[in-house]
Amino acid sequence: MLDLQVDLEVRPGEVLALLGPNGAGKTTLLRCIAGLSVIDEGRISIDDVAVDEPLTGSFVVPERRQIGVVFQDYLLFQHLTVIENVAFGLRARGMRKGDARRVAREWIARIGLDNYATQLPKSLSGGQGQRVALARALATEPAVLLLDEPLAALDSTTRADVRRDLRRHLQAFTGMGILVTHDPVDCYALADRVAILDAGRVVQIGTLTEVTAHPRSRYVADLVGVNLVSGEVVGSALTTPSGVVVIVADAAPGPSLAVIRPHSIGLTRGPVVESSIRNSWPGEITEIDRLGDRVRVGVTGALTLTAEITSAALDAMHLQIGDEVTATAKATEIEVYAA
Amino acid sequence: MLDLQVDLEVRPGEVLALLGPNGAGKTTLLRCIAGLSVIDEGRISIDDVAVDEPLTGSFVVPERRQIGVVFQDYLLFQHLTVIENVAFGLRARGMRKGDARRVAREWIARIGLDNYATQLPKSLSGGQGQRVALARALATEPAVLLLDEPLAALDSTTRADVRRDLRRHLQAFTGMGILVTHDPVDCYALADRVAILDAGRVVQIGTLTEVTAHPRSRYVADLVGVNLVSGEVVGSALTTPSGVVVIVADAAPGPSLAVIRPHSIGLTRGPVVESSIRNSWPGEITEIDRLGDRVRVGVTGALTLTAEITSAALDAMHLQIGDEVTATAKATEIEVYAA
Amino acid sequence: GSESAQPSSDELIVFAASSLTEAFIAIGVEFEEANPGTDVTFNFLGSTELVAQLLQGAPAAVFVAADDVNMAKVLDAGENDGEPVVFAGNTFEIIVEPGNPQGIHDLADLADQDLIVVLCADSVPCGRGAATILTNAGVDLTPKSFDERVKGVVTKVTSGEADAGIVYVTDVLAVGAAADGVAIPAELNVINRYSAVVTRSAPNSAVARTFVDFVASARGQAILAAHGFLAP
Amino acid sequence: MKRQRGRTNLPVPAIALACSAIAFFALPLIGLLWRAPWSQAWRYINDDASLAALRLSLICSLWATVLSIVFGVPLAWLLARVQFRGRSFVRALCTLSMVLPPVVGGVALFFALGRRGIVGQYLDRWFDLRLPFTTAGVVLAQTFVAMPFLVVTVEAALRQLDGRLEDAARTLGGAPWYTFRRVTLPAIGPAVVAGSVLAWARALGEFGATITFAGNFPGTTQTMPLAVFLSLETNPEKAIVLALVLIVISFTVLVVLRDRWFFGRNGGSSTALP
Amino acid sequence: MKRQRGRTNLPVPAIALACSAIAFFALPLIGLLWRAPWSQAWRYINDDASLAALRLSLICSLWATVLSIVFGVPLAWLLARVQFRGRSFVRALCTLSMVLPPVVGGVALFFALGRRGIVGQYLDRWFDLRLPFTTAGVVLAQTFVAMPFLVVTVEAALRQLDGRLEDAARTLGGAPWYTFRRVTLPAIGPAVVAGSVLAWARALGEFGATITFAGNFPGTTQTMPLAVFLSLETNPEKAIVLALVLIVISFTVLVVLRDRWFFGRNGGSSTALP
Ligand SMILES: Nc1ncnc2c1ncn2[C@@H]1O[C@H](COP(=O)(O)OP(=O)(O)OP(=O)(O)O)[C@@H](O)[C@H]1O
Ligand SMILES: Nc1ncnc2c1ncn2[C@@H]1O[C@H](COP(=O)(O)OP(=O)(O)OP(=O)(O)O)[C@@H](O)[C@H]1O
Ligand SMILES: [Mg+2]
Ligand SMILES: [Mg+2]
Repeated sequence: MLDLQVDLEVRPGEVLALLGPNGAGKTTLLRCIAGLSVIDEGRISIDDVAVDEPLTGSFVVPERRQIGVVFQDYLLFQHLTVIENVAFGLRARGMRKGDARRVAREWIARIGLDNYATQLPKSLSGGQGQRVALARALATEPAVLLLDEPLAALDSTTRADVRRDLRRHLQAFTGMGILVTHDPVDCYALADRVAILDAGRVVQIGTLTEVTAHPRSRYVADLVGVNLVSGEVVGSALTTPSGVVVIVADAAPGPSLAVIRPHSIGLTRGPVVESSIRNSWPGEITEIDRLGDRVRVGVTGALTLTAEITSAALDAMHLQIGDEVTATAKATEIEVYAA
Repeated sequence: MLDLQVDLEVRPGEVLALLGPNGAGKTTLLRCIAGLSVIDEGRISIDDVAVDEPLTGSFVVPERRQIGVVFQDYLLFQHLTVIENVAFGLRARGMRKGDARRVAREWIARIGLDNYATQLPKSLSGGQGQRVALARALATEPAVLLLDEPLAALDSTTRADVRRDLRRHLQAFTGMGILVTHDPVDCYALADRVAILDAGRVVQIGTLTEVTAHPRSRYVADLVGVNLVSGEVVGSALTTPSGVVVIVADAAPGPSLAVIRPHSIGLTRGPVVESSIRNSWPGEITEIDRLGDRVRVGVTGALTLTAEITSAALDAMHLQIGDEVTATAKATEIEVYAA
Repeated sequence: GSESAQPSSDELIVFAASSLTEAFIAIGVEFEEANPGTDVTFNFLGSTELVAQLLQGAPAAVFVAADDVNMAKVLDAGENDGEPVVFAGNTFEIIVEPGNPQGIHDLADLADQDLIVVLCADSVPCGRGAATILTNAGVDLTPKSFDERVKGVVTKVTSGEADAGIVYVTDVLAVGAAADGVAIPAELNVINRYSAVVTRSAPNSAVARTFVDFVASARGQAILAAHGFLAP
Repeated sequence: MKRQRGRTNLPVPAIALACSAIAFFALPLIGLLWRAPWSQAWRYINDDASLAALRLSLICSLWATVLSIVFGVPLAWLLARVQFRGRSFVRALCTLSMVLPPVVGGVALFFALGRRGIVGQYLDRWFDLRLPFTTAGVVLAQTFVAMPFLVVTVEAALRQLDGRLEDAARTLGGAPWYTFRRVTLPAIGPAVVAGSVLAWARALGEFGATITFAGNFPGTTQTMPLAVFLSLETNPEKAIVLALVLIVISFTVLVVLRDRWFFGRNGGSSTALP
Repeated sequence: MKRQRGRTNLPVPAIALACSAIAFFALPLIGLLWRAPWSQAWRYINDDASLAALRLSLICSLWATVLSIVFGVPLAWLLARVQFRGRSFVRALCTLSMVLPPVVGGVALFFALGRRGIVGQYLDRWFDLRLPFTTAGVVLAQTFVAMPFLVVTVEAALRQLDGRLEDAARTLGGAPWYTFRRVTLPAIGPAVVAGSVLAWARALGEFGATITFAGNFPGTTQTMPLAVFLSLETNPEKAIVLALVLIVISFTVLVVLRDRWFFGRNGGSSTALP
């Protein structure tokens, strides 16, 4: 189904965040690294040992790869109690029962499920299940950690706690980590680099700052919450394929991407008559998201933009969904870079 | 296991967001409303019809309740294709096959999975599966919608799109909606009121503004990203159980809660010598989360606080995890209300 | 499909002991030729099973037993119409593998500990016969198995698993070259009596009686003799 | 997803055990083939009585399978999903006919449904319906011994199934019967097929109960196993040929119902999440 | 979670079908109980030969069950998880003994393992090992007819299982054998138990193959069904009593292995997510 072509390198001690739209192939990539799916060509190596290389026929089975995987849907063993689930990897690697239970109990304490140690997974809530899956993968202290949305089902308090624990764990450990997440906060907190996967291809890779500063896809722009416009720069104007013109300051000519941050976009009712602001795009308000004292307003016209204004401004202007407004942005606040 | 005691009312056309820590009983509550679990006492009624009332022995079976449920782990029918999954409810309610498929196909287009219509669920990614589950529940246009973390596995772009669709749907429809989520953005966008559930009890309920303005639990405070301190107010000082004193402006005496917003907390290196700022708490930096151009800094001392400063400030001060700092806050910026 | 085995007027159902199979199939063919319009259907089973079925109301017109014990059960139950007719006898032989590789020549040879001997169980006629013969001969042997059917003994010998057994002469004859027989002296041997009776529930007792008479007739006797049966 | 390189997954000792088991089943078949009188085979098969027995066997075993499914699947459902007093007792009751020596099973059927049986006497008196010694009797005897195999297999599958899938169907408006038909049954498909195969095979090979309860009448109650058994008494070579015919037929049916049909279109892991 | 109010879930027609099935199994048992000579019962049971047969039956059927599990589970695993040419053929081969009339099965075993059999002649010549007419022969004959029931049941369960659970175990360092033992086996527990019960019951009731291949000698090869059958010829009342003993024993075993044991400690929905 999926044609996955990826060239990635994760250095020891480094954590790579893997982001991308649903169905991009993130889970599939993790499965290949874990040895649960087999690649057709190319090479996967861990610590310079080829664990899967069709050309030479070398293949290391999953249980020899020293990996820990947190699966997107947890895959807890339903017939084992929570503590037995967590101790499973230790026992499988030959640890004595008593020792394994002791280590498992520590992990269970760390994820805050002491009361559930002897329960079966089916009596856990979704979030509790995810925490158990995490503890189970971490307990074996693997050389490579593959985490598929490990914090998705956790409530905000627990998520912060578990994230902190996870960071401590990842920092202490010399292996490699690959973390699939849809939450930029996780990337900030846990990852050294970020790779953006789309339709089986890596479309962007770099440090988080690099990637978020210069998003190359709508996905990343949405993720960091900025507006992305792509087009051709001629002189000081970027023209989109649909013909919208964005005036920019000092840009090299050629196909380019422009980032417009929501808080550098202003909204006014009716057309802008005279202003030092060079860009103005009329449109209709399609969305109003209040986030505390700030509000994100979606404006759809020739461009689809998100502006961030204060609640006070919104209320003062009595803006509502459906209202006609003009979005404005100073040319100097638009960042342009080659596509 | 769980002792769930809840008194909630959702008006027609209203959407209630249900929030709470993992294991609070959110899923269990939805199961009771759907008729999949049975209550021991009390009453559940839909449109004034008691659907579950042990006292009178009345019980309406799930298939007569006109409900739509999105389950936390989707529960797609693995032997049916995507389109058959979505059409299932329509067929079950007696719609002819051709019609059901037509409606289902529209829904599949809306969730952007046209290419997957004739695939089996096992060939979907996690996020795609969740979208199918959502479409399946919505397709029957039920009178009551129960959504258990319906957007958790979606990527950011899709999430925004689906959320917008969902809002349109919820606004158009006259039934009741209950939405479990861990994401405040969902609450802002979709819910009229919010109920906070903890350990089977409703600890707070009201409009989103009410609840976020005056959080009554650490969970809510974390959710909206503010610091919450509880203690006893005497004069103009709130004293926590551990003896920390927070100077506040005009507060009624008695047990109280104080909210300190992160951006009203400043950080300085070393002790604060002379200042108009009345509160200063020394502590150690335990966390630094960059979020675009703002940074959230966790400071742990006698109080555990999160401050929000600009990246520029952080870089200028060369703050790092482990540094000793003093967190300061003006008394006038601390909001106090009775516990 | 629930077609019934309840007979039509010209159909004659005969319950016969299975050792009679070949002989009675031949008799049946001749009987049908001699009585145009009749249609003989056989139910060949062990006598005991036949009795059990008969007592449960199985639609038999004629019952043919391989021994007196089973015939007595039917008479005791009053399922008969008229007296049984004894029409044949059968004696025993030692059945051995083709060519008699173990060199078994009399009953005493069977007592050899290294031989694998199988007999019928005491509960079936051939077992009772064998026990009597061995007592008569004063031979004391421990067989490997007591089969519930005489054919079980035959199968074990013809497949080479057993070296010898005691079975009816007719059984040895029936398997042809697959086994050889060693005769048992008449003074030690036992004769088993075959008898036939018309049942009380026979729908057309006249035809049934004609069949019994045909079996006892010279032609019937000739066919039986050709299959190794003794005259009554 | 792609090739199977490096993914056999089975440890060597397990493969060794499995292969021994296969050999154990193959050897007797080879033995039969080896001893079969090939020159005579066609003559033995192409014989009115044999063909009639074959036809009857196929029809009766098919009916017995259908009855087993129609009655057995609801029974399995009851045992798996409804908590009631004496459930273990009922479950044990329904495996009864497996431990009963078939002949005793036939006798027990007489006691129940025979002319003098508990129920049979009324069937006889009121409806003029007699089951022993009829083709219907063959079907009943086969059903009696075959159905437990389906019940036990299907019950195990129902217990292995995540009941919340049925919950999901009910919230979508699926009445119990609709839910059962469209969700439960397809999900346990492999087990229903397996159970049906077991029941069919058991019915096809049924001997003792049939001969006791239904008798051995060519054309109406003489099924293939009876024909084989009786040939064994008179003509062992013919018995081998007929047994091989029985084997070939069941082989054909089972091999033709290949994996795809046999185990549903998703061919495995049917309770997986995406 | 709590009471079962309003949650029977089964539609009435299904319950009606299930109850008819129960009645169908109950009636013959009631018939046997009704005709049983209660005054004589104890005397018939407390008889050396009967007790020996009972003991032998239990021992042999237990051994046959153990062998079926040891060889049958790996075989089921192979059939369910390894894609190889001729898999359908092998599967059909392993259901062979179900369709074979048991007596023919016994003869086929002769051809394979008898003194002149394909393999048996070498066992005899090289190891002085003879299987016919021995207790081991009884066990073999029972295993031959009983194992397919386990194989088919377990294979169906393996196909219903989410293979990704095994994936999870392997990433945790579980070698195939460890994974199988600690993850696969417990997850398909209900089916293995069900299959074992089927196999055990079939072995316990085995008659035709046993008497043909192993013969009938009190103390070494005369199992309970053989004793029952032989009594049926001479003393039908005793046969009924002995059959009832067989029934009571299997009943006891099945009822004592109540739901909890029977279907693992999670008692159902074992592939559910939390
Ligand atoms: N077993 C399968 N058979 C066929 N196609 C599959 C299978 N599993 C996944 N796919 C396809 O492969 C693609 C990538 O799936 P994958 O699960 O890797 O996505 P993902 O990036 O993890 O998405 P998500 O964020 O939604 O979890 C999807 O288009 C999916 O439809
Ligand atoms: N089948 C069950 N048996 C016993 N206890 C259960 C069962 N299901 C849930 N529980 C318990 O009930 C409590 C509430 O679970 P529930 O699934 O309702 O939580 P939740 O609020 O949905 O949490 P989450 O956000 O993690 O999904 C939990 O403590 C859980 O352990
Ligand atoms: Mg995924
Ligand atoms: Mg939940």
